[in-house]
Amino acid sequence: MSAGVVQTPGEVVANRRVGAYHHLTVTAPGLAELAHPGQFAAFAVGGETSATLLRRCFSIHRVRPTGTYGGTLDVVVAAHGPGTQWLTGLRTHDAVDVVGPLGRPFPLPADPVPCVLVGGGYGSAPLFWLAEALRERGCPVEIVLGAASEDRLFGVVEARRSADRVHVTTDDGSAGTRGRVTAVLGEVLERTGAAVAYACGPMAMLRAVTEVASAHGAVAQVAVEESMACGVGVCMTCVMPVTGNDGVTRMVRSCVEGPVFRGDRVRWDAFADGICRVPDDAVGAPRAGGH
Amino acid sequence: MSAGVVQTPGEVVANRRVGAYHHLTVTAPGLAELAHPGQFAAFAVGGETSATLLRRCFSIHRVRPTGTYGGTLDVVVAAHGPGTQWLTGLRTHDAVDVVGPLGRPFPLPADPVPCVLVGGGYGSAPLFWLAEALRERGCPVEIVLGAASEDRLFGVVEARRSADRVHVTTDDGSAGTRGRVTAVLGEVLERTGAAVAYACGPMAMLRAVTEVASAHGAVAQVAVEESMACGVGVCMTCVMPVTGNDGVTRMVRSCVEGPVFRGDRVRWDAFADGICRVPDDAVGAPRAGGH
Amino acid sequence: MVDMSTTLAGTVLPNPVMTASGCAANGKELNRFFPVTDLGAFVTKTVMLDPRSGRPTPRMAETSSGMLNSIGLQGPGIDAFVEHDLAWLAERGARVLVSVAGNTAEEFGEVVQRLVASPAFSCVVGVEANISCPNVANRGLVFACDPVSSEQVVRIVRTRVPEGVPVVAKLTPDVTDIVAVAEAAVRAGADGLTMINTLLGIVIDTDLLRPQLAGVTGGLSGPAVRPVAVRAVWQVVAAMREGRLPTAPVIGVGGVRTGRDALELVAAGAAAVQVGTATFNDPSAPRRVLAELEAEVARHGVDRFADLVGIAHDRMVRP
Amino acid sequence: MVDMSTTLAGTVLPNPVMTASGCAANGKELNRFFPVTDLGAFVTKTVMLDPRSGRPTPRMAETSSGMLNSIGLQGPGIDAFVEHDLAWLAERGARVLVSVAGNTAEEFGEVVQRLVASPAFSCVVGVEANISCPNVANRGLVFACDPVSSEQVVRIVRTRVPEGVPVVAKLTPDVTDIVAVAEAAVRAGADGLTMINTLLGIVIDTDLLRPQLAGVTGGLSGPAVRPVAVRAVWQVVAAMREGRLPTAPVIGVGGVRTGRDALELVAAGAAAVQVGTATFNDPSAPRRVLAELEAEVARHGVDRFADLVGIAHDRMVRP
Ligand SMILES: Cc1cc2nc3c(=O)[nH]c(=O)nc-3n(C[C@H](O)[C@H](O)[C@H](O)COP(=O)(O)OP(=O)(O)OC[C@H]3O[C@@H](n4cnc5c(N)ncnc54)[C@H](O)[C@@H]3O)c2cc1C
Ligand SMILES: Cc1cc2nc3c(=O)[nH]c(=O)nc-3n(C[C@H](O)[C@H](O)[C@H](O)COP(=O)(O)OP(=O)(O)OC[C@H]3O[C@@H](n4cnc5c(N)ncnc54)[C@H](O)[C@@H]3O)c2cc1C
Ligand SMILES: Cc1cc2nc3c(=O)[nH]c(=O)nc-3n(C[C@H](O)[C@H](O)[C@H](O)COP(=O)(O)O)c2cc1C
Ligand SMILES: Cc1cc2nc3c(=O)[nH]c(=O)nc-3n(C[C@H](O)[C@H](O)[C@H](O)COP(=O)(O)O)c2cc1C
Ligand code: FES
Ligand code: FES
Repeated sequence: MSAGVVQTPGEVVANRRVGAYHHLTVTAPGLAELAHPGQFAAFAVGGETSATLLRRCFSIHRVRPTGTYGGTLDVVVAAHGPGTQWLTGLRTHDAVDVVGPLGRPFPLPADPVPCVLVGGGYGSAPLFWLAEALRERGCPVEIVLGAASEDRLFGVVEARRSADRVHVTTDDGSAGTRGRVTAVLGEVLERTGAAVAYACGPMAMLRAVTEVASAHGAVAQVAVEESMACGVGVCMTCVMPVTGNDGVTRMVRSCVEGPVFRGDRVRWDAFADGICRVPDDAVGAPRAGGH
Repeated sequence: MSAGVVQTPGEVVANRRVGAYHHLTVTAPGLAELAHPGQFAAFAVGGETSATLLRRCFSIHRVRPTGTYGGTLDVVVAAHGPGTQWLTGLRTHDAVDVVGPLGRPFPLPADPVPCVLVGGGYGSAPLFWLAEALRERGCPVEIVLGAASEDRLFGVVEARRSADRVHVTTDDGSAGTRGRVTAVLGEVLERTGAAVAYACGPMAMLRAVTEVASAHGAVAQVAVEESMACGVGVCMTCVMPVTGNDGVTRMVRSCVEGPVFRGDRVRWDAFADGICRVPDDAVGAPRAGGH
Repeated sequence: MVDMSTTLAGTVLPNPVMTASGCAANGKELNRFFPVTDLGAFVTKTVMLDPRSGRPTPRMAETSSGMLNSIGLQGPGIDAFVEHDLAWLAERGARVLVSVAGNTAEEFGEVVQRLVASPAFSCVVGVEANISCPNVANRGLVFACDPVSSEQVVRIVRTRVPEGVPVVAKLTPDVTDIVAVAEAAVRAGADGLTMINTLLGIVIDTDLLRPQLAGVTGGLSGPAVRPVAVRAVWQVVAAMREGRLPTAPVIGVGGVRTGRDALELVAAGAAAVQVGTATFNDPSAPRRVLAELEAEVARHGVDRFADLVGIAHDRMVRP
Repeated sequence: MVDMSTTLAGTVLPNPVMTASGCAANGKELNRFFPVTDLGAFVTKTVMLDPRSGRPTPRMAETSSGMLNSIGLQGPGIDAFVEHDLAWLAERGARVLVSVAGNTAEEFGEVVQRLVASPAFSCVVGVEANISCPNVANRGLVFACDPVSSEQVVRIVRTRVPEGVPVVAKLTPDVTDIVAVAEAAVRAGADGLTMINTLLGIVIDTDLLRPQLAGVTGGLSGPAVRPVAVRAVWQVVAAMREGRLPTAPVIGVGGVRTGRDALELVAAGAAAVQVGTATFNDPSAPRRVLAELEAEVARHGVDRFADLVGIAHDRMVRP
């Protein structure tokens, strides 16, 4: 909770289309200095007369602590609903309020162990920065990027710069291996003898990465994406069941205790049909006959 | 009700600051051909995620039926609340939805009688166009422009182009005669022998103009500014008590039966304390003991 | 091609989109923007027995994603209404849902009687009893706030409207238990229910430090209230599905601005949808919502609009 | 310099701005954005007797100018709360309004008893009884929907809280007659009232065609509901001014995003104001609203905030 965070009236420096996404650079003085890979930032959307009150959260793709603009932040945004449409429609010099960095970053290994990074769609956005941090510590890094189709892959070129080897998969075979990231992940983990698999992407992918990693004796560190109203820990909308060191499952806030969790601690069994139930053994779970 | 009206997705061609106001030009194909002086247009504000649902109404300052943009509309906007702030913040090429022309225009005299036009603040916006229409019919035209201070006068130069003589008053004396428009109006009516006094501006001014005009045997035609939710006649928020040809007072919609009314038909006695009461003799007025 | 028709208590309408009472006047004004005959039905401004001037102004205040209004049921009275407004709608071939009200239950009956007697009655596809208005006989308490008053009005109206012409009761959300009021209305003979009327609200003018509306309170409408409308429709339809009250079609209203908004009410159980405040933002809104709703139905791959009515009750994930 | 202090049933607070229960967790998170001790009081997340996991997710849906939430009163239970959360707030010197709830009236009493017994109780400037929660003993009907249940809870809570520490009851707007519930609470000993809690709403996911919240219904909050909050405060304060119920201070909550919004509630009669959902938009919102409200008071040329409380009742133009 003591981790530094700033709220800053940012200004759009650049908004570039990249495949199916928009790569936004905004000024965020003070934020860059505090951020670590895996953390996210929350953007207010819609301007002063906006009916969309809630912030939109995005993984931090990059930060530049100094330069012409005195600190900038990059995020990769997929236009989806009204908030992301507004953001991707921003022009240079437009104002956008940013809060960050938020959440817990990817934990870095103490030793220079081999690592595999897995990104699904825009989920790759935080990985290149992470890869650089890992390589600085001497960790060999391979990256697996997957997406539905080629235009939804993000950062293949950047990946090649920041990793020792890059593997690409697409569901439709429009680039790389046809299939899901798990089609290649086992082989990569096996060959590299990776100790950690870092992943960011859709929940189903995170679950699959966790399973494959466990099967290969690697620890999965996954950055989840739960629906968030506040992003700063005050609303309790973003909870999910996670088992603690004490073996007890609690509904924890993914915005402050996550978004990065150890994959084998997440109670994947609770997720089904787009709903996450409260496991019966969770602390404070409803008892038969009501609470 | 058969009068033509269009709803058109306009685009900002220009947004210039003029004194305390913003002079906006937007494309409005089809609207220009239908418009007459005294009518107004209703602008949607705030964009797609807007929490400000209601349109904002503005007197039509000018129309250009053809040209590079295929028909444009000019309005003069005073930044006040969220809607007008949004409008005055628009940049070239921004989109803004416009409905118009709305309401009844200033009635033009059949004969070439002398006319005096009175504008308070941005209320002068529709008058220059009116002046030209009157002069085309051979009416001698003088214009009186009043405002609180010089920066709140609109169109003094334009007035000189479109009228035979222009009189300026300001409350603080920063331009022209110190005082209200009524400080000079009597003399102008007297000298010109005007048959009609056209006026647009704050309610208090319209009332005063009506009184002075009546005293000088001129008919006042006033364009009122009531708070409007729809502008097109469907909500009944914009009503005011007006006496008809039959001598009966009704609560009529100023957006469709106005905004131009004969000043002596408006029940000014009903307006006080920022509220307009229903006169006891109005059709359907609450009877003692409730409706 | 999607079949957009819907059936309201035996009356088949070509499509489920309507205007909302008081948000579309009586047709002439909107007809400048689109043919009002395109709509499933045109809902008229609530008409009472005598002409009414309505309330003093200001009558409106903009609010976040909504507005307050305090019109006070201004209108020409039933006689002038049938002679001018209803006749105009009939001439054009519109299907009309006539909204009526009275200061007392008996006055509702009188209004309906004159309506039924009018030559233009042939265009009337239903009568909407706006029971969300004050009952002079009961300290001005809104009829629909009380199951007993609601029942009284509906019973009288149902008696005076010819069989085969549906009577729908329009409810207020400002109650502790809307299912109880719905039940009273249906048991009294209502063939359908319209939900919701506006929520009671106040806006203070922070410059003058007094209520912005001359009438102090007003009705809150617009997208701001949509979740309340969806909830009201859901609760009443759920109770019908559980057999707690007789089944009757529901007309959803409250905050509809887009086809998706309309679909929310439909999936919650509304067989028809009214577009109110959104019309002030976009005078073509009712027609546009129809087109958008049609596209939504097609997007969901069903052939008939009717297949989506209440679907969210079936698709709901039971924990 | 404006005197921003306000008095709640004998307790003087340096200013009238508070967090809203459940919109600020228990202090640590917001303290990263501004010192929570700057606020008149910090209102904690409603705490119950036992730890509670809350509801399944999705727990939220954005709505026009608002949101729905269905958290289900997730929390650590009163024992952990006083040990960790309240202790932290006490250490920092915050003035704390503790929000409590129970599944039964008796459970409310039990929670309060443990709260009062805790060493950190010294920082408590009041207890807010969140009676807008389901009463297990009464078919899950929300306590505040029923004057009798409301009375029962308030009576027990008032008995167990030491004299001199105010008890305020937090009411739901989802009732036909909020003045009746307010009256029940005040007559049962409530020293003040907080209005309003959320409105019951539903959002349908138009892709999945089912309720967006796993728990189906949720509470509507945010600027969308402000006119309803202002109306509730106005009605209850008007009734107090007319002597229809004993006078007690009102804490206004619902849709406050700016100092002007806060002033609306104040002019309608609120002696203090809570900032809830706006905090999700701007984590500094409670502190910013305080600064803006102070500027508003100064703009109106009065020296004391207290002079504006209820002023709209005096300034209202009587027709
Ligand atoms: C930690 C984190 C990191 C993310 N990183 C990225 C990223 O790098 N690039 C990217 O394109 N998207 C990212 N997302 C998802 C992004 O936040 C949502 O796509 C976006 O909020 C949707 O907003 P909208 O206006 O398009 O949709 P709407 O459906 O209108 O959103 C309505 C509300 O739901 C919330 N919401 C909806 N979907 C999501 C979601 N998937 N996750 C969280 N909140 C949601 C919104 O914040 C908003 O409050 C991330 C989400 C989280 C939680
Ligand atoms: C026929 C007519 C012609 C007008 N011509 C001009 C003009 O040429 N230039 C100009 O600057 N202004 C003009 N106005 C006033 C202008 O419409 C308002 O200033 C504007 O709507 C205020 O919007 P806002 O967002 O600033 O204020 P807000 O107070 O946020 O507006 C809230 C709501 O109240 C309505 N409203 C508030 N004030 C007025 C008002 N005075 N008249 C009508 N509706 C109001 C708005 O339309 C909106 O629906 C005219 C008004 C009318 C009715
Ligand atoms: C200006 C205005 C006037 C209204 N007048 C009536 C009316 O006369 N009769 C009625 O039953 N409802 C009336 N309503 C309520 C609407 O019909 C509708 O129930 C409500 O506004 C909610 O729908 P909306 O959010 O789409 O506007 C009125 C609403 C508005 C905004
Ligand atoms: C996410 C969320 C959680 C809430 N939790 C509680 C709660 O635990 N106890 C309570 O009394 N009110 C709770 N509320 C209601 C708020 O305290 C407040 O009464 C309501 O949201 C209206 O104010 P607002 O519009 O400023 O948010 C909650 C509201 C939200 C949005
Ligand atoms: S998003 Fe609000 S607590 Fe996590
Ligand atoms: S503004 Fe709606 S009727 Fe005139």
